[in-house]
Amino acid sequence: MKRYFAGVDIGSTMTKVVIFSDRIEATIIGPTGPEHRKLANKVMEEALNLAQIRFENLSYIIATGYGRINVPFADRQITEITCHAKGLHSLLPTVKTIVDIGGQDSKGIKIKDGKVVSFVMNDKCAAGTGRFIEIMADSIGVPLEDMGIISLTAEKAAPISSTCTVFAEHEIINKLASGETIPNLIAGIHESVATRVSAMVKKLTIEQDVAVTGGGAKNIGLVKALEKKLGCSIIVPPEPLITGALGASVLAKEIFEKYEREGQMPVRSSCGLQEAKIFS
Amino acid sequence: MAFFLGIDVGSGWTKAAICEDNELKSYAIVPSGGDYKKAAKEATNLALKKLNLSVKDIKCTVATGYGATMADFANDVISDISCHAKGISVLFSNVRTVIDIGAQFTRAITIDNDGRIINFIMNEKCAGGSGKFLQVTARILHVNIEELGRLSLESKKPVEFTTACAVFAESEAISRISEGARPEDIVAGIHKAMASKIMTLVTRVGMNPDYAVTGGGGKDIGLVKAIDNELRSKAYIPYEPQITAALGAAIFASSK
Amino acid sequence: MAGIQNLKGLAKAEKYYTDYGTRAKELRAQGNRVIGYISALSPVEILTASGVVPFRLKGNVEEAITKGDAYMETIVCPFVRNVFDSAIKGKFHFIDGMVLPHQCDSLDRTSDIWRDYLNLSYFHFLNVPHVTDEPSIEFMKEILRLFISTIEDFTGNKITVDSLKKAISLHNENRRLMRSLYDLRKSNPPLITGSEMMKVLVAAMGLPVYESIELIKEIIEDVKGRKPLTDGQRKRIMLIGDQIDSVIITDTIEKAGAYLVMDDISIGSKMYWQDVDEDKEPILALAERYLRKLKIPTTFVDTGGTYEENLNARFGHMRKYIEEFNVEGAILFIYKYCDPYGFEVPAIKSYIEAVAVDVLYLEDEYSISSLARMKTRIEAFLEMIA
Amino acid sequence: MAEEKKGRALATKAAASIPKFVRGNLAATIKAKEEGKKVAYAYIADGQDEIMRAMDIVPAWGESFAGVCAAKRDAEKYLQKAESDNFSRSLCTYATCTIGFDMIRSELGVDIVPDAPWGGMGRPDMILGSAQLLCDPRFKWPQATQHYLRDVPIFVGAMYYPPFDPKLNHHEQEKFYVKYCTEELRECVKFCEKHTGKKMDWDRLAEIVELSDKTWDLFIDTYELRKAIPTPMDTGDAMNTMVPLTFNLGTQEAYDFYKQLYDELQEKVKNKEGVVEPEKYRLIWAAGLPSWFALGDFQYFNSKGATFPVEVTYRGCEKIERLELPKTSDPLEHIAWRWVRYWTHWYDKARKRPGSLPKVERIIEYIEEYKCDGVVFHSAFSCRSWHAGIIHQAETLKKVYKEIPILILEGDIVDISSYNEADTHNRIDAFIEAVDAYKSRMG
Ligand SMILES: Nc1ncnc2c1ncn2[C@@H]1O[C@H](COP(=O)(O)OP(=O)(O)O)[C@@H](O)[C@H]1O
Ligand SMILES: Nc1ncnc2c1ncn2[C@@H]1O[C@H](COP(=O)(O)OP(=O)(O)O)[C@@H](O)[C@H]1O
Ligand code: SF4
Ligand code: SF4
Ligand code: SF4
Repeated sequence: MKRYFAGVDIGSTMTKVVIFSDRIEATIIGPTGPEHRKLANKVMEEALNLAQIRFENLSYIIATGYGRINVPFADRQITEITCHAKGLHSLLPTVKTIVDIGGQDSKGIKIKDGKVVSFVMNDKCAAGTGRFIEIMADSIGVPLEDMGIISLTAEKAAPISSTCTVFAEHEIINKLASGETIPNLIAGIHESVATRVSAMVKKLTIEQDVAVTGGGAKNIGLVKALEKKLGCSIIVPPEPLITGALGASVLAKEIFEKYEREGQMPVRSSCGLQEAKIFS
Repeated sequence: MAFFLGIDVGSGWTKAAICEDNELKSYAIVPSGGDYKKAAKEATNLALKKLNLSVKDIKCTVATGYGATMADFANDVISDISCHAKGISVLFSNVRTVIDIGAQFTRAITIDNDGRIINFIMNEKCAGGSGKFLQVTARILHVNIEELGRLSLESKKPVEFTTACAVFAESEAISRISEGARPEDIVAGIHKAMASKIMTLVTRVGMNPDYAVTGGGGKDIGLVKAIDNELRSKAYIPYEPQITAALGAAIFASSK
Repeated sequence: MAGIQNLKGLAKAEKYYTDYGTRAKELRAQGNRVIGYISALSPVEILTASGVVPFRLKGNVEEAITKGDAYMETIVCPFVRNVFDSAIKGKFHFIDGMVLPHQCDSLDRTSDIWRDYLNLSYFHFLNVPHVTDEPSIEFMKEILRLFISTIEDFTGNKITVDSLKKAISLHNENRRLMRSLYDLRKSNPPLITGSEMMKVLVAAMGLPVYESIELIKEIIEDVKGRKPLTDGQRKRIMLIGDQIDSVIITDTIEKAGAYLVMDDISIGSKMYWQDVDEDKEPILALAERYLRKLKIPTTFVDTGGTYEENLNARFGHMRKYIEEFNVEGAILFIYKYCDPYGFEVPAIKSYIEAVAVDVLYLEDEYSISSLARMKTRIEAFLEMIA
Repeated sequence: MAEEKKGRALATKAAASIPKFVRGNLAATIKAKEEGKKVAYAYIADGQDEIMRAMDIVPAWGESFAGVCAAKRDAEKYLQKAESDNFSRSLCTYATCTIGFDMIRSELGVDIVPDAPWGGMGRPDMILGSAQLLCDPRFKWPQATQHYLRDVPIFVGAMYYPPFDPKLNHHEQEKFYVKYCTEELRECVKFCEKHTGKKMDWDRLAEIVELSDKTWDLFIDTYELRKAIPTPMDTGDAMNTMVPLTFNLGTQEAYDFYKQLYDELQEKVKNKEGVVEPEKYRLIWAAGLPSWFALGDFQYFNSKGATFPVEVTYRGCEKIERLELPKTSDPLEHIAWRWVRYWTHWYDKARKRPGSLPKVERIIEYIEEYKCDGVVFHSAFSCRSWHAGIIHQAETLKKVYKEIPILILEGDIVDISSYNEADTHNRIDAFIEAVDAYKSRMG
């Protein structure tokens, strides 16, 4: 009988689910959003439908991400740092340094044999996160998905002097009004984020290969800007958003099998597929 | 008979005020958007229209605010801190401390009896605690910014906010809502957090029992009440706090 | 308040921790004088000898700074700002005075502010040197004498050689007992949790020394006979930093699935590991303890030998802790704007990593505002070393 | 201090010759090796200048080099390097800038670091740090540097002075403070002797100390010419002309420089030649190291008709007679007295005005003597030493003296990332308006 495992990654912006057996059976990406925060169960249902299995078929479930506590039906919580490392290693075993750019956090992770050896994380300021890019995209009226492509046509990145997201937003609107081109502006936005992220990631002695995960990796312009700042090429996995959830599902499998080897039964959550009632 | 124009090109809103003999005759408020030049023209035209005047009737114009230099039709530029001071002094001659809450910047100004600056202080590199908070809050609660004040007054148990970042305050507020916090408690929490930041500025610049709250934030009675609580006194509030600097600029224009 | 008298041991410590200052308040109401102090660099023996109640000032990580910033720049370390904020809000209304030692720029450069805005009847800035050579010991003695004379003037009580010796031996006893309590963390699993220990440490620093001695004795009795609560499968962690004084951080570490078994923090082992030599002339003995024995980054240590020797002189005690307490991971928690600790982060980190113990470096505020982030980092660290 | 990107126009010819001094000091640290001289990392105002000069030790000033990097807007690479080994961004950026520089030096395994502004500093043979009432980085920075230059020995001496306490009599404490300083200076001499293999020439030291005294006096005489209305030189220049006093104390070049400056200013005063025409506002730079990357801001003040005839920063000396130094034949003891009294000579004055502070007394004296209408402070986020306590000074000034307009600019000395020119100019505009109002109020 085939065994199924699930990883649920509740990010600040996106909720991701991966169902895994010995390969990826289903992946779902949905917004986290205000109401969705407690609705990890709904996203999970979607994933189950896609994989055409039932909740009872899942042998072990791991939740990760900043809202990992809000998944009552998860059997265990593991931080996104460990999960990203695991997920990425399962896809690209040569990678030693991961840069993760999420909605609220940016991180640098060093891995060896799929295990974390050190990591860094940004402090509580929106500058240098995916949120910064979202806000800027919104205020210049360019869809987030197009930011990357458009910035590649820039002649020269327009420098943005404010670090604060709020100030930078005004600065950009003004620059736009005074005739700066949109591609140049977007390139400037990417550069601003890349500068902050690279300064942080450089605290880890960077070893190649370097990969980028999280939503930021979907932005080719940002990836290019990062490559310039870090002075090396960067690998982008095929679906960077799901790296954390994938890692969680792989870990679910590993942990389950370890229990099995030791002849023990894993402790499982007593909650069914229900809404979250406690929050963090 | 002569008319004078003050134009305040703020980072969020552009305000125009027209005076005759130091008396406010008309005003207009429009969003600044990206194009400050356009906003300045728009606000001016709106204010003129209310009086059935045209640009030619304006004898002198003073521009102020974040984008003042973009109002290229003005005869002079004066900093918005001076203009706030001037504007308040014609409205309330006894006020000695002005708290201006704009979209990005919050400042505290002390003024002398001629409405000139003695001292001022403003937030620096971080927009934590600025008027931006109010905009963000209104947006996520799906209410008009005008309603925040009233809502806040209904609160019995303001939410304690842990983040000072104007951007992450949004996510925090959203989480609180989904945990079941009441909208009024969220607003009151935001107001409290802002008031305590503002309190720091005021203490540093010099507190005076006769103080006024100006700028867009002055329109928010909840915020004003939170400030009053912190300062243990009662603020003077102009009829239209947001145009205080524009009014001051118009007064300056009259004396040119 | 009547209830407290009936509490014993850990329950009492818990109460003193939660209502920090209760006992000092009571003692003040009974006519005692209370003198506040900051940092492990303040010679509490002298306060005890002068008959006042020494009371270590602490901030509250759960409370945002709302008043202090009007007086003190935000470039001062967040711990100092938070304590000052508490003070200016009147949280320490029961202290008669305070002594502020010259530990670091954040304290030294704000001493005028403490003095001028708190309006205490007694205030003394203790100008401790940063170097440890012979002239510095002589100077330190002068500084201690000056401190003694100001506190004598304030209380009207003379500090005699005898009273000083008595105070020294009481504090030594207090330190010895606290170390025995620490010993109970050596077993696996430890008999006392990191959060319990944090409560004891905080409780003790708000008590007169004889009460602290009683309290620690009771707690040792409480704890000694305990049965280990868990399976001993968790990682053993040491916490390093300056002024960490809240169970929120120890809880975060332990709830993430670790044992907090040792510390090198200002209210912890730094306070209790070195005794004052009772065989020497008391002022000299005090000078030597606070200048040469105490392990803090603000006393410059140089052996004149190789860099490795210097590192051993500076951080060797941490290596000992690691061995004695079987430490498997270290968390180095440093506040922003702290120059003394900030400049040694790379050195400490590489020194500890050289003995094959991983280090998590956290730079943060003295505030729970970023608790969620801190949790994630600590959990990830534990997963990393698992 | 150094030339910067935009090339600030300097009012005096003397100031324009400063880059030569700075380059010369840096070049000396590189040439020293060929000349068989020892190089020491040194820090300003440590009282050790004259000992170094008397023993032919070439000082390499980290503060100067970091200032050059900042002025050339080329510090970021070093700051980032230091940050990459977990040095916080909140630490003194003079320190992190040079630590980053030394990290690169050690990584490349070279004595001379390529691509360094103005050639960089030579590799030190020793580090002469200082633990004093002045700043933590002065002894933590050497330690941190040693982490990358492991064979370089460090000496840290203490130069303490009695802290101000209105209730205590500092005169009683001065004695043991001076004794301590003197002994620490003697330790410094011992250390230098050990690491240079030379003996101290005490007569030479005495001569150098005398030259320093003369330089202090001449410096003050020169700067006092700036009391003239309009002032012939302002702080924008002084951030350059401080170099010989700060980095070349005890040398004939330093003395000669001020002689030249003295003559130039005297000439200007005679011709009523001011920094700006007309001089509308006179301001005091009351505390804070400048943002080296934005010295152009002084010109922005000038463009508004404002000048700074006086500053507290880098006025690291005083008329010797004013200090009433006790006679001594020991040059080290003389240095110690000069240092201690440099601080304490304001104390009696401060005690007479209840609630005042020595630092505030100094500001008040300058405001009166240099006829200032406004006060500007700069608060650099990475240095607590000079910049924590500024709010308190400003408050005290208002309380014990008068409601004079005060501007506190926030920025940094080296780290440009938080600087915003438009914002700063905006603030200056409003401040000048406040000063204008103040002047008309005062009549
Ligand atoms: N298609 C896309 N193109 C560019 N950026 C994207 C895209 N999708 C998501 N992002 C970015 O990714 C971020 C969310 O990334 P994610 O890793 O899911 O973060 P979290 O885990 O915090 O929710 C958003 O802030 C956004 O900036
Ligand atoms: N009706 C209102 N009620 C409450 N707050 C308001 C209202 N209108 C505007 N604001 C607040 O005022 C701010 C804008 O104030 P304003 O003084 O115009 O700033 P600026 O001059 O920087 O554009 C907005 O950010 C918003 O927070
Ligand atoms: S600087 Fe801006 S983005 Fe950063 S914390 Fe402050 S408000 Fe948030
Ligand atoms: S944390 Fe650092 S700066 Fe703060 S009091 Fe301690 S040593 Fe001083
Ligand atoms: S005084 Fe300030 S700038 Fe100078 S070394 Fe010390 S901390 Fe750095």
